[in-house]
Amino acid sequence: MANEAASPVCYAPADELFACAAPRIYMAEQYRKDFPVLDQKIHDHPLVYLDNAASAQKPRMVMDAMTRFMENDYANIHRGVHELSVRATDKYEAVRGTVRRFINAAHDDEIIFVRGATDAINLVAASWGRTFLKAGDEIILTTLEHHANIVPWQMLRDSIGIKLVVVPITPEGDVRIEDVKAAFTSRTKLVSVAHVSNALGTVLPVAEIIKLAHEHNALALIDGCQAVSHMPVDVRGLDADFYVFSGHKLYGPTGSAILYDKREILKQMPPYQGGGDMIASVSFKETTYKEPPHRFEAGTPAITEIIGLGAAIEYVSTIGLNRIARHENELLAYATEKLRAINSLKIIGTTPNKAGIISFTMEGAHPHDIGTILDRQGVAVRAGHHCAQPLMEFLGIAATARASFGLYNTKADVDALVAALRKVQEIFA
Amino acid sequence: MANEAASPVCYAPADELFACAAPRIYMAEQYRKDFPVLDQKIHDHPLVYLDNAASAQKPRMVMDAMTRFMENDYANIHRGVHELSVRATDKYEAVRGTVRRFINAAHDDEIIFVRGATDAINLVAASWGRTFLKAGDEIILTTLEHHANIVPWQMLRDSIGIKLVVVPITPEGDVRIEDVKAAFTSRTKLVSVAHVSNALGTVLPVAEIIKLAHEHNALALIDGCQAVSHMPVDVRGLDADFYVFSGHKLYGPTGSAILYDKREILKQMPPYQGGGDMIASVSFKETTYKEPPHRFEAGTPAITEIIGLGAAIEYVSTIGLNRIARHENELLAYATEKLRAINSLKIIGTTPNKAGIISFTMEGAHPHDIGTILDRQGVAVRAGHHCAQPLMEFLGIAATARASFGLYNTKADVDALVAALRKVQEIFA
Amino acid sequence: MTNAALDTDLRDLYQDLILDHGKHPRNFRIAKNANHEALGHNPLCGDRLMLYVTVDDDNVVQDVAFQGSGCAISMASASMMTDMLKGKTLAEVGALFDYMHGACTGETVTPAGLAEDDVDRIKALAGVRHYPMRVKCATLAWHTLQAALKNEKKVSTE
Amino acid sequence: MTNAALDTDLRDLYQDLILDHGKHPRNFRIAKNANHEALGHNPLCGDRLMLYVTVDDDNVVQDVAFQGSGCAISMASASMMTDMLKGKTLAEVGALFDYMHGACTGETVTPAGLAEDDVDRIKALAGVRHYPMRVKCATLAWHTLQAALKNEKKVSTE
Ligand SMILES: Cc1ncc(COP(=O)(O)O)c(C=O)c1O
Ligand SMILES: Cc1ncc(COP(=O)(O)O)c(C=O)c1O
Repeated sequence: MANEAASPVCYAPADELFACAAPRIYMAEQYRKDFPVLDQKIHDHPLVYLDNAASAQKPRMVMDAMTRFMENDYANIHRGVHELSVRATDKYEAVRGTVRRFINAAHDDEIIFVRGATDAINLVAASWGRTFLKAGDEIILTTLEHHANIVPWQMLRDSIGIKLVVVPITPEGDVRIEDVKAAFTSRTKLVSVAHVSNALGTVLPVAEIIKLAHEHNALALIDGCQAVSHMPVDVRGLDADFYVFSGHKLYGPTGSAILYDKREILKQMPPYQGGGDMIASVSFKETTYKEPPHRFEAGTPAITEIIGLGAAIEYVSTIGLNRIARHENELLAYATEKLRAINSLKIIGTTPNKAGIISFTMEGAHPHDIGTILDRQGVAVRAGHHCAQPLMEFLGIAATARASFGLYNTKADVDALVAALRKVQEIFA
Repeated sequence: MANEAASPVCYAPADELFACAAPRIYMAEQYRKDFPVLDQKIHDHPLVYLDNAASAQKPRMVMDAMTRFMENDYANIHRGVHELSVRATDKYEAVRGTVRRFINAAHDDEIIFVRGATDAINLVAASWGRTFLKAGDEIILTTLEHHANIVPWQMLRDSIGIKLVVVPITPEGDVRIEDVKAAFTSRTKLVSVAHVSNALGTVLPVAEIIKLAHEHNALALIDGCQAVSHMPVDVRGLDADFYVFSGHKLYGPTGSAILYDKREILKQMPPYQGGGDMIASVSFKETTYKEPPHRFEAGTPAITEIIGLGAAIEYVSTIGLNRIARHENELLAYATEKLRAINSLKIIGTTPNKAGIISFTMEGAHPHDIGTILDRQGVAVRAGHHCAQPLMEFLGIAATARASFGLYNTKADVDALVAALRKVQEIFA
Repeated sequence: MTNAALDTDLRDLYQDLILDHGKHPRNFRIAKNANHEALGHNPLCGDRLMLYVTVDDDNVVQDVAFQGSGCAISMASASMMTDMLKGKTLAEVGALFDYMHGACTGETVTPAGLAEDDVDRIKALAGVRHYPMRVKCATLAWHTLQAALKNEKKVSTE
Repeated sequence: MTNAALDTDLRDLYQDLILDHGKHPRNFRIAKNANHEALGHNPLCGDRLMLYVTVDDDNVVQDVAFQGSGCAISMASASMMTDMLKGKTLAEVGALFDYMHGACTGETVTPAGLAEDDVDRIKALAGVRHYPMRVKCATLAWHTLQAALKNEKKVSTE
């Protein structure tokens, strides 16, 4: 996958907006200026933001799209005949098309707007899970899943008695397709796995996993939170049944996220939340629901944020996901080499199948101490369990420090990280 | 309630931010300039925005707060040791205090940040409802509820067999306390009612209703969506158990909303959604949850939007809810008088207990035709069932046209509405 | 917009023919013996109409009736449609539907082979094309017709 | 910030005393016969420590021990705390807690009646007050102590 992502082939559909020139030279500096937050000092040092896997910064264009919308076109959607409501509805609904093209879905109505990836997985667990699963049915997960892809299934397990089957990872942090294969039984109904691990950066062989799922008459949910910002994603190419991601990790606003859900499956799913805008008719005796996607968007949605997400997708698409992938993979290779040279440092997750995330520990220095010392030098990394406690337990560590790259990071950022890590060594010598 | 709201007594706590001078003269014009969207023409007519009950426009200050946050302090919250994450977490958590003061709650941890009022009611229905209710238990609603306060309870009814008891309204649109009293039985566990009807503008006697509920050992949920922007709200004074409202109707961003939930009740509620940030520890065997409020905020919340909601609350608090209430009540009285003078027009909801909302029908002209003709003259009203189909059925009408006021509306706006309605009369003469 | 321009603009939608049909809908009755029927519903507006169509063995529409409630546009559209359909073959009905659909969405479909009278009526309805939120009001009856002829019992436009 | 200023700044938190206790925690063992124990947990960092306290009939702390894992600050704080507590009465422990809490949150509490040695150690820990995210690391052991003495089995700081 990493190789595929790095190839210069133009992935984007031949559509003006998404045209990508894929020139050979990537100038992260050229994009840095789009992100006002990057231009500041932290404790008197220039900010080096390497916490993109937790959340990405927002380009001026996204903020402007939101402000412009609120300045010019804002109104509640769907229910109004007046001009502002028409404009707001049109702009909101148009983002479905933007998202569809971005992930190469077949239909706009397969795109559900939700609050976060967490919300999306809870929706699937509650709506699809409670409808189609019964006691004894099995869901396959892997050891490296984010809590968002564990806890909703545990809650479902505790409520209806399904079984969770966990595929272990290799010491390098890979999920081997043989191990996934071995996890299937006749009761397997769903495989729910990350596309890219937020803790280790591992790119999972999701196309093969989905194929296996379908061969076993099971469905596949892909948690794409860490994939969509790092590489082109093609849900139809993958044949994913559900694909989820959050807007805020894709340079978009908080409060916006996508659940892609195949039309035939969506049609059979009962609503998750009840309220306005998802009903066809309500009486105290009987209520009927709208067709998807609206059935799953109860109440006033995050209208402005969805407009912002549309802008973020336009932004990354204009740069081109292939170029971003190549750039980040270069950074990853460079950082890996530099970090390897620090003798007290251990990279956690050494598979070559990685996207712009690098986790590590240091002898004698706890990740939180690393985080604090780096912060005092302007370098923002994350330290902790990365919402992947079962993975940490599996690895026998309490936490890691994690640097994760965005399209605006540079080799100079990596150099600053390395210099800051030397200070950690010095203090904990 | 309308009288109380209109009184010049300063409600706000003696706290700088919330100090209110309550001068006698209210200058809506002075606040109009804070709302850039108002300054535009629709079909060559100046925009007259009277669709505030569907969603309110955003003051410059709210947009700026969001943009400034994204420009300077943005990061994911709670899990980071670096400076931006600390700043973002502090700002996000500080809004709990802002909301607490705004509705006079006792503790910050009684304030849960959710996606919308719809989300809030679904949360209570799923978490509290499934834990504390069993087949045969009863929930009291009224005929005038918004679908958001009907459908979640119907879904719960269909899943666990509770009973919904509906209190009828008077022809004037009032909910009489005798009628509520008559609805209680020994099985009543919850009363869930609107504070202000979004369709008619009726202010319900919620303090008395809550008292009745408590006398019957039942809890009370108040849907405050249409109240918080129109009058001071004091959840402790009311003794509400749950109080919900959406940010977007309070001049704040979409995607932000509040569930106020009494500490003792909240403590007993299991989580609603599972994911990151709401857990204490996760293993595949057993997962433990954080204490409220975080237990109910799974995944990355709408960080920027909550910051924006905080700014919106500061904005309205600086003006003063008492002043806004007095101003809107004046507009309502003025509009009522003017609309009464149109002979083919019928006001729906004639109780004097109303907050800034006025619903009406016109002889021979369907509300959607009214809406279209008004829109062509720059006047934005809503036409339809207002997500209150049972109410419409009760009233024997399919829809109404609705004008709803915000703090920036003026008598000139009402005059424009009246002039535009004359054109409807002309066309449908 | 001047008052005169406004009038012209609104009169484009609310033509006398529309207002007349809206106020006095033709064929507004239940037809129990119809061999096709369907319920049309626009959840946005709450417009609802029950359509009854009787088609004989030669595929000729013998009777069309409707009942329901809704805005002037949807009622007028239903009323005018019922007036137009009687005596037409199903092929002619299909051609009329296509022309109507095109006219309301702003496509240019040539009214080849259609009666002048029908074309005029549809042109009157086509005023909605400048009112995007109202297009569904004008087309509800026609979509309900399609559903009825396909023996689908319910149709909902969104 | 110059390199020297940075060093001073970081050395304020990572003083030699802290680093030493962090690396070589004292009283790091299980004490099965303790009459008070509690598990402290900071979900943010994943720091965890099990604290064992033996208090005799005269309300004097006879033994304190702990085991766990965490950052340098939380381990050093626990280690230094165990060193300080032995031989103190519960009243003295309370005074120490108050002083510690004040020092870490930036309040000024006078160390009235405390041993000079204890005050120095607590001042070393109080470097965290300029690191808001790390205050809980320094206070975890102390909150766990309180829980143990109140016979609460678990405490979680957030
Ligand atoms: C009284 C009332 N309750 C609930 C809601 C639902 O709020 P939201 O759509 O923001 O979830 C609304 C607004 O539409 C309302 O007016
Ligand atoms: C792999 C993965 N899955 C799920 C999530 C949850 O996303 P959110 O917190 O936006 O709901 C995240 C981000 O924290 C993630 O990295």
